[in-house]
Amino acid sequence: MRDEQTLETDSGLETVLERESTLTNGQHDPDAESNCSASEFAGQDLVIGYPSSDEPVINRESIHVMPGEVTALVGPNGSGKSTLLKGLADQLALEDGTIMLDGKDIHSLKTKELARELGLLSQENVSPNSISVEELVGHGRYPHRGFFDSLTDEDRRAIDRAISLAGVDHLREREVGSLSGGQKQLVWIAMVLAQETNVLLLDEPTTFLDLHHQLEVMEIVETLRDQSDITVVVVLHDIDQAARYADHMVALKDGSIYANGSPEEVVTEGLLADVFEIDADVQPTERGPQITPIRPRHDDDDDQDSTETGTDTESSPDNATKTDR
Amino acid sequence: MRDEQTLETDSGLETVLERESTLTNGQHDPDAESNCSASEFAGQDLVIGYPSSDEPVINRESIHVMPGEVTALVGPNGSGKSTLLKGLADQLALEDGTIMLDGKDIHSLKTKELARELGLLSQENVSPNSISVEELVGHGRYPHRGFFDSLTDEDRRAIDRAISLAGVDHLREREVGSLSGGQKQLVWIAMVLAQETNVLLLDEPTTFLDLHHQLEVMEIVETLRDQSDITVVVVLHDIDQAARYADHMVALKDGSIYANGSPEEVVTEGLLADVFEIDADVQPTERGPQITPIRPRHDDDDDQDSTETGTDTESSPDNATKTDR
Amino acid sequence: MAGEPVTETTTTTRRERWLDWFDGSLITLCLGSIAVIVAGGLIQVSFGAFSMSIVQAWQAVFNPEVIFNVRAWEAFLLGADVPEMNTQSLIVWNIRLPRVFVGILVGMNLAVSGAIFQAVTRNELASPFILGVSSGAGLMILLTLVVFGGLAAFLPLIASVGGALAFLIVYAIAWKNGTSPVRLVLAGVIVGTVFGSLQTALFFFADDIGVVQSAIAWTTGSLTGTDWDQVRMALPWTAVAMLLALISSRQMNVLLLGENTAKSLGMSVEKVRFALSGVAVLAAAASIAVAGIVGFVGLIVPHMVRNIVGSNYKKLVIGCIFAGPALMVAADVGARLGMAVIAGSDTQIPVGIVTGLIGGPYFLYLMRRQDKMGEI
Amino acid sequence: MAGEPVTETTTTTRRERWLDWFDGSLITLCLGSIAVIVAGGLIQVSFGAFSMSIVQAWQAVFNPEVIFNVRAWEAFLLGADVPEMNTQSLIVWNIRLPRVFVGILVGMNLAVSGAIFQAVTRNELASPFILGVSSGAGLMILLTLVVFGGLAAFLPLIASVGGALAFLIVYAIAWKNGTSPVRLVLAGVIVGTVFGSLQTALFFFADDIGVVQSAIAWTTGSLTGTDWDQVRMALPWTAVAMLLALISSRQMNVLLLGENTAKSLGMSVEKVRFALSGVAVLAAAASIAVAGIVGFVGLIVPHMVRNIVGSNYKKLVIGCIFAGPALMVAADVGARLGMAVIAGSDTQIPVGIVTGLIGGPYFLYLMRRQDKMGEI
Amino acid sequence: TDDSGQSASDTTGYEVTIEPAGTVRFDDVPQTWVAEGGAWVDMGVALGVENGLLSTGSYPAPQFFYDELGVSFNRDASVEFWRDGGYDKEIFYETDANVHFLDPNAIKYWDDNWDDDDINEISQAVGPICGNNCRRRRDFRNELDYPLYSLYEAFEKVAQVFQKEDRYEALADVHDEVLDKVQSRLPPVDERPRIGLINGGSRPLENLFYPMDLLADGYELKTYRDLGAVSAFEDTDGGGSEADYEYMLEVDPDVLMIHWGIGNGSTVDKAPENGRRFDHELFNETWLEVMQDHPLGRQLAAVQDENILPGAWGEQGPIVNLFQTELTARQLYPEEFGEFDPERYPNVPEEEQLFDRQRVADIINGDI
Ligand SMILES: Nc1ncnc2c1ncn2[C@@H]1O[C@H](COP(=O)(O)OP(=O)(O)OP(=O)(O)O)[C@@H](O)[C@H]1O
Ligand SMILES: Nc1ncnc2c1ncn2[C@@H]1O[C@H](COP(=O)(O)OP(=O)(O)OP(=O)(O)O)[C@@H](O)[C@H]1O
Ligand SMILES: [Mg+2]
Ligand SMILES: [Mg+2]
Repeated sequence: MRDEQTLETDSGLETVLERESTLTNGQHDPDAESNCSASEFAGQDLVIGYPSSDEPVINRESIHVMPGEVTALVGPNGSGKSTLLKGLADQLALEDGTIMLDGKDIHSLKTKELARELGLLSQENVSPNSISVEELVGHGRYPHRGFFDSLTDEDRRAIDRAISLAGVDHLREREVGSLSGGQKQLVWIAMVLAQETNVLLLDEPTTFLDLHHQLEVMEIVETLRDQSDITVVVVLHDIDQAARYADHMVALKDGSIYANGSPEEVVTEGLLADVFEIDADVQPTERGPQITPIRPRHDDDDDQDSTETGTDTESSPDNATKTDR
Repeated sequence: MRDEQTLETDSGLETVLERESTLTNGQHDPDAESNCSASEFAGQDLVIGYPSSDEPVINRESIHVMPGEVTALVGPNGSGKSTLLKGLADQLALEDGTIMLDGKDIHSLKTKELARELGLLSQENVSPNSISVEELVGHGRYPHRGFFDSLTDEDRRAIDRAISLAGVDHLREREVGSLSGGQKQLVWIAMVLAQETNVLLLDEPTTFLDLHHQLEVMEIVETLRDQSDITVVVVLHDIDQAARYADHMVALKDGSIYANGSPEEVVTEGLLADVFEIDADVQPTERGPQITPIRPRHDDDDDQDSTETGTDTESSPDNATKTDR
Repeated sequence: MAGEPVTETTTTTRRERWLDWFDGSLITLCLGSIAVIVAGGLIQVSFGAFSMSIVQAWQAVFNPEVIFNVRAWEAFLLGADVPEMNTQSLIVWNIRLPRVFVGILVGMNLAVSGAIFQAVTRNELASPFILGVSSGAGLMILLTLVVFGGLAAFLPLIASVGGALAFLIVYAIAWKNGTSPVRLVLAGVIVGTVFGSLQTALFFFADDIGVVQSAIAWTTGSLTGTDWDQVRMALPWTAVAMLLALISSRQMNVLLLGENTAKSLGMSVEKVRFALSGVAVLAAAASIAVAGIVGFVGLIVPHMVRNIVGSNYKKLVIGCIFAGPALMVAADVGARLGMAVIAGSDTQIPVGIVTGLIGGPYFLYLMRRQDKMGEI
Repeated sequence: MAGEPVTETTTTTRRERWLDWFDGSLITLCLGSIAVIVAGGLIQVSFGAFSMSIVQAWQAVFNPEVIFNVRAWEAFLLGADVPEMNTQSLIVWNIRLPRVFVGILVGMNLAVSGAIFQAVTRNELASPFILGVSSGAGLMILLTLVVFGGLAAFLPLIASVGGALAFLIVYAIAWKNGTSPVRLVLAGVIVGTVFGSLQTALFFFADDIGVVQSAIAWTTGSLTGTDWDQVRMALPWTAVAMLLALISSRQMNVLLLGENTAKSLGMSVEKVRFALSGVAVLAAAASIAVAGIVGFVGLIVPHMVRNIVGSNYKKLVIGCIFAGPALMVAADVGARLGMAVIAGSDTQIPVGIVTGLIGGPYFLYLMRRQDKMGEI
Repeated sequence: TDDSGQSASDTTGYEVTIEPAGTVRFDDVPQTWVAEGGAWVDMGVALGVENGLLSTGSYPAPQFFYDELGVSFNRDASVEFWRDGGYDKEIFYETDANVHFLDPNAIKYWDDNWDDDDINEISQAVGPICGNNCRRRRDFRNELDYPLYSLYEAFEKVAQVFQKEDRYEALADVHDEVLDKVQSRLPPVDERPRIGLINGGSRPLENLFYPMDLLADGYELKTYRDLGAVSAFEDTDGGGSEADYEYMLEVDPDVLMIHWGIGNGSTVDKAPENGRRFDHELFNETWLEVMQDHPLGRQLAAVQDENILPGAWGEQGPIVNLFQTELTARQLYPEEFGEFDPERYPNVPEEEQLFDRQRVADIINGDI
């Protein structure tokens, strides 16, 4: 059973690396006609770690992001999602491997050139409280301006466009410090949009937000993909949400890519058991697979009844108690 | 439509205040036989605020917690869940109102007496890194010891019991600093258990945890209720989870109790629209209501199509796009 | 990329109106500061040990024979011989006015240096004072006075080098895969106390009170006794530092968004941070070289200006260039006349003490008012 | 409540074994400290201006006529007249040994005071030094010496009062619906610098070098010239403070869990915190009163002890009571003999400088080693 | 004013060489003057130009010396140039003295804002700055590449500046006479007591002493050198180092002298206005009794013999020096020069006086 699954994952990875085959792989592709303008983005044999620790967090993994699609990165705490994203955005130096953007190695680009191609929204953001929303969004134009340049008309247009796309028009002159957590997150997204890049990397844009704001952010992501052909990679904690909004999912465990494919392919009871260590019930619905967690798995589960995994979770005694209720 | 809903909520509140009626109100009660030993816990006309701001966060609300049951507090960010919990635990001074525990006003109790009756797990916990799990759990006995007392055998027994209940036996001698976030959370729960109180207040015990650890924590809560007749109030962000594990739910909005009742009563499409400002689809399942969020609602929605709310969300244009996929 | 058409015109006018309002507050600040400087300067030239009526003093200030005398300005700014002039003019132009000018330069340098350090460390508490520059300068001064007595002529230079070294040490200690505000402040505090302890140790090796007095004067900061020498020494560096600060204000704005964001916007953060620190140290050193270690100006002026013009560094730097001198000149009036007003004696207090006595409590007030202050 | 039966016996033995090991490290620490104190003490009594062989000096230490002489102890501890004894014994017992004893008391007080402050503020950087107690004491000392010359006899008392006042001010400023570690440290730093600036101001009003020297000696911390007077002054307060610290170690353990947790465990946090602060200030004041402001001992000893015995305050306080004196006595040997070894001169360095020179770098090393250090 | 014209090199003026200022030119004889040290003030008084004195500087000598001679000394002339931690240039302009007996190096050394330009400016615009810091060598040894004048060398310079060299000559003769007389009567070296001189800032109560070597440079210790005193603290180079009772016991001098002690009963006092007499009671309270109370202090030979004596005033010009030579001689060698009576000082039995008071007063008053 375990061996089978690993094989499955490996083959999934291969299909991703050979993009053509994936595209014909039964994967739906809503924007096939506009794909030509979307950016290709791929990392090969990546080794990424922190200077403070010897062991790299990501060890020789490859990832190929579908142009013009939304790719979701999922995995348990500390599995290396943020690390991978920082590596892809050249914020963490690669210990090994190459990252190609539209056929060019990103290390051959100057920092500002890269920032014109690739935008990153970090997990945590800070800004002075008294800065206005418009000024903050304006900083998104930094990579497009020289040392002495002032704002051009094109910069102004890009700022206006980003603000209206993020739906924060009415906040334009407010001070960032006076906004609620959810509104702040939207403003940061607007700043990244003003960067006008073809690739966007978003790290947990929905954490700390309540349901309302979470949904709002995910709608913007969809709009971007649909209207502007932007390639988006987004880290999400909520697998339900990831399955619903992403075209493609990548599951990380202990720094390794464990599975890779469409939400339907990735979100399986077996994967939830192996990666997230939970027994869960996965039902396909019209909005993608729907997950109902049942019980956490323990280390002993792996040792004692590894053969059971993913097959007869439904009949475990604990679970029976619960269905009794 | 709105008026109707408010009425509904009010009546829900009344049923809670008159406990008998609620119990016969179709609410399942798995441990009716042991209920006699569980603590009664109620707050009346509570006004709770922070000294730094003039307006109280909670303004004249009453809450009555079912003895021996799990009550879940839900609500958007900043709705006052933590504030209410702190008020109930006498951590924030009440500006007005009374809190009764087993018929006694908690203000008539000394701080240590109260701490023997009522345990609180805060949203954020800190400890020195080098303390051992056992020592940390041992601090749970603080309210049971005098100024000069050393650990008695009873204290030791309570500590062992709490450790095994929380399932951290194998971590007993580890240093707290070396544990993962999830394990740390379990140890803190063990400390609160060692306090051996009849009432437990838990503030978002599952935030920051991945699915596996979330489930583990919720299982402990269930065990406590089922095996030890403990009255539990738990704040949860995940409404799905709340609906699944709680016997009773209280929804807060802007510091007011908006709804109150069994998960089936509280988790409705109307409530999600009003409290969380989202359109969602709620399906009753064997594990309680299952929520599928559809789209965020905006302030304009309230003004323009408030009549639509909760009724024809399915036919909104945005949503139609999504179901097309 | 297809953007939705937005109502360009209304947005632009709205934005411009708003910028105007903002610039209005900046202009008010600048004009107010100039008024304070002029008033303070005129008060300063009116008092001194030499008996002169206020009218005589002001006449001397506006003495056309000095103001329009190229040779006089050559003497002042280039160090040539001072031409003949009456005693009143000599005293006003040679003794009283240079002190005001030095005050202006020092105020400018400290305020801008503080503002830059605050951006570099993203820490509201940063200032040359807190990041070790001053303790480094103080230590070098004492070392020179006590151990290498012969080098006393190079004291200003040595002080600046000491300041720069201390900042580098603080930076190096705080550096651990990049710096963090809290680490920088902690390193600054500790380096400051260690250097302080070394300073006191040196006091013990100083075998006479002259050295001690001299060292105390340096480490407290004072404008007493400054003259055109000091103006000549500070002017060029001040000009360079102010220009660089103005040019790089946009970099500071982006730095305020945090290292991660700045990086992802394409900034070479560590380089920019280091270059900016260099400018700030230059400014701080220029002021230490002529007036010793004047505390708190570098800490509070940026806060005061920020309260008025907001945290946009374009405006903040300009505001500091005007408000710094205003505070400094005003404090120096306090230093000269404070004791006369309070105690009726004509003792002068070092200006560094006046700024400390004003700045400390103001800062504590800020801290009490703002919840966030403590949270950096 | 129905608990599952657990394997009681195995758990207990396991726990006991583990406690034993821990106590073992504590005992090692205590024995090591005592060895350092005895060695340091014997070195100290062997050196001095009066010519005496080491053998003579040690004979004087163990002179039974002194050790078993009730009248001698009455003289030492109660201030009665010193009975007749030979000159060697007189010098050793009246000059050389009291300095060691004062060092022991000071080290004890500072270490325990620092440990308490660290628990109260839950801040690894807290110490009397950082929370303003020392600057308050320093200011009061200068004020007394410069302004109220007549009160010099009450200097120790006044210093302690100043320290307590400064801590209260820091506490009051940091207090905003309860305190927070960061706010306390910030308030401490700012109050410290303002008081420092006032101190320097006072230096300017001091018109003779005697006062300045005296003030510097106080604010640097020194054991030179201490005798039985100082022992008599510090002993009772030290005893009280140590006892209270030992008794309340459990309260500190719970405080370390944070205000919220401590409250929910039934502790009256603000009361306990304040009472503990009182004990810490008492200990700090007792040490300032006899030795001036000796830096860094209160900061680093708790860290050193924590590295060895862990953060359990039961063990930490005991460890500090032994390790503090050890560091202090060792540093004092350095203060007395350091210059002799380095430069061949017989100048003594104030012990406060030695502790600063050892402590500062050690602390920076800690900061560089520990990632978390900066994050409080 | 009589003009001996000794160093006049011009019809209208004259030059005097005073290191470190170098050769200074005077067009007229200075009418007003200021001095930094009490010794220089004493020189001016001795030359009879006391009425032009605008600042007494620091540590002017006790009044009783002048009272003994009946010469006037205006102690109110107290412009202070050192103020607020520096020398304020404007005070020089405002005081407008014709000559400043301040060591220019000392000014630069104490106040870093002064450089040669500033010294020159004041010397040109107001009056020459031409003192020599010759009280002692230890103040700024780094700067010392110019001669440190002896008391009478400096006195001669001042006399030249005021063009009153005749009075200088007369006083120098008196001084030489006294020295000849005294030195011929000194006991053999091995019979002289070992003198432990401690600075007046010492604090016996706090176990803190500043021992001084009697034989160090500078006019402040002139009397001890002149009288061949034997220094107990030879290894201490003129002060500055600290010592404790242990050191005192180790050296255990026969006599303890408190430097500056004669100026007041207690420690250094800047302006002993009331110092008409030496306050013996206060002196004993401060020194002898405190040491007697200390378990180690009372072991000292000087304490046991009650041999703690008030030493000479450090700022001594020619007048004060004559008195203090006599004072020190009586303190060190009472068998030869008569017992020093602390209760009655400055009264000395006429027959035991070492110089003629009236003669000195006459010289000062111009009756040479
Ligand atoms: N700055 C850092 N220095 C050293 N190690 C780090 C650093 N940041 C993260 N790590 C380590 O790298 C591993 C992966 O962390 P990462 O932040 O990538 O996880 P993640 O998947 O994003 O987790 P989360 O869901 O909590 O955001 C973890 O073991 C973590 O401890
Ligand atoms: N210490 C405080 N001082 C002042 N106001 C506070 C404080 N803590 C919370 N508040 C305010 O009280 C309100 C309720 O906050 P509370 O923490 O109770 O919300 P919550 O429902 O627990 O939110 P979350 O889901 O983010 O935990 C908010 O408006 C918040 O800004
Ligand atoms: Mg992450
Ligand atoms: Mg909360």
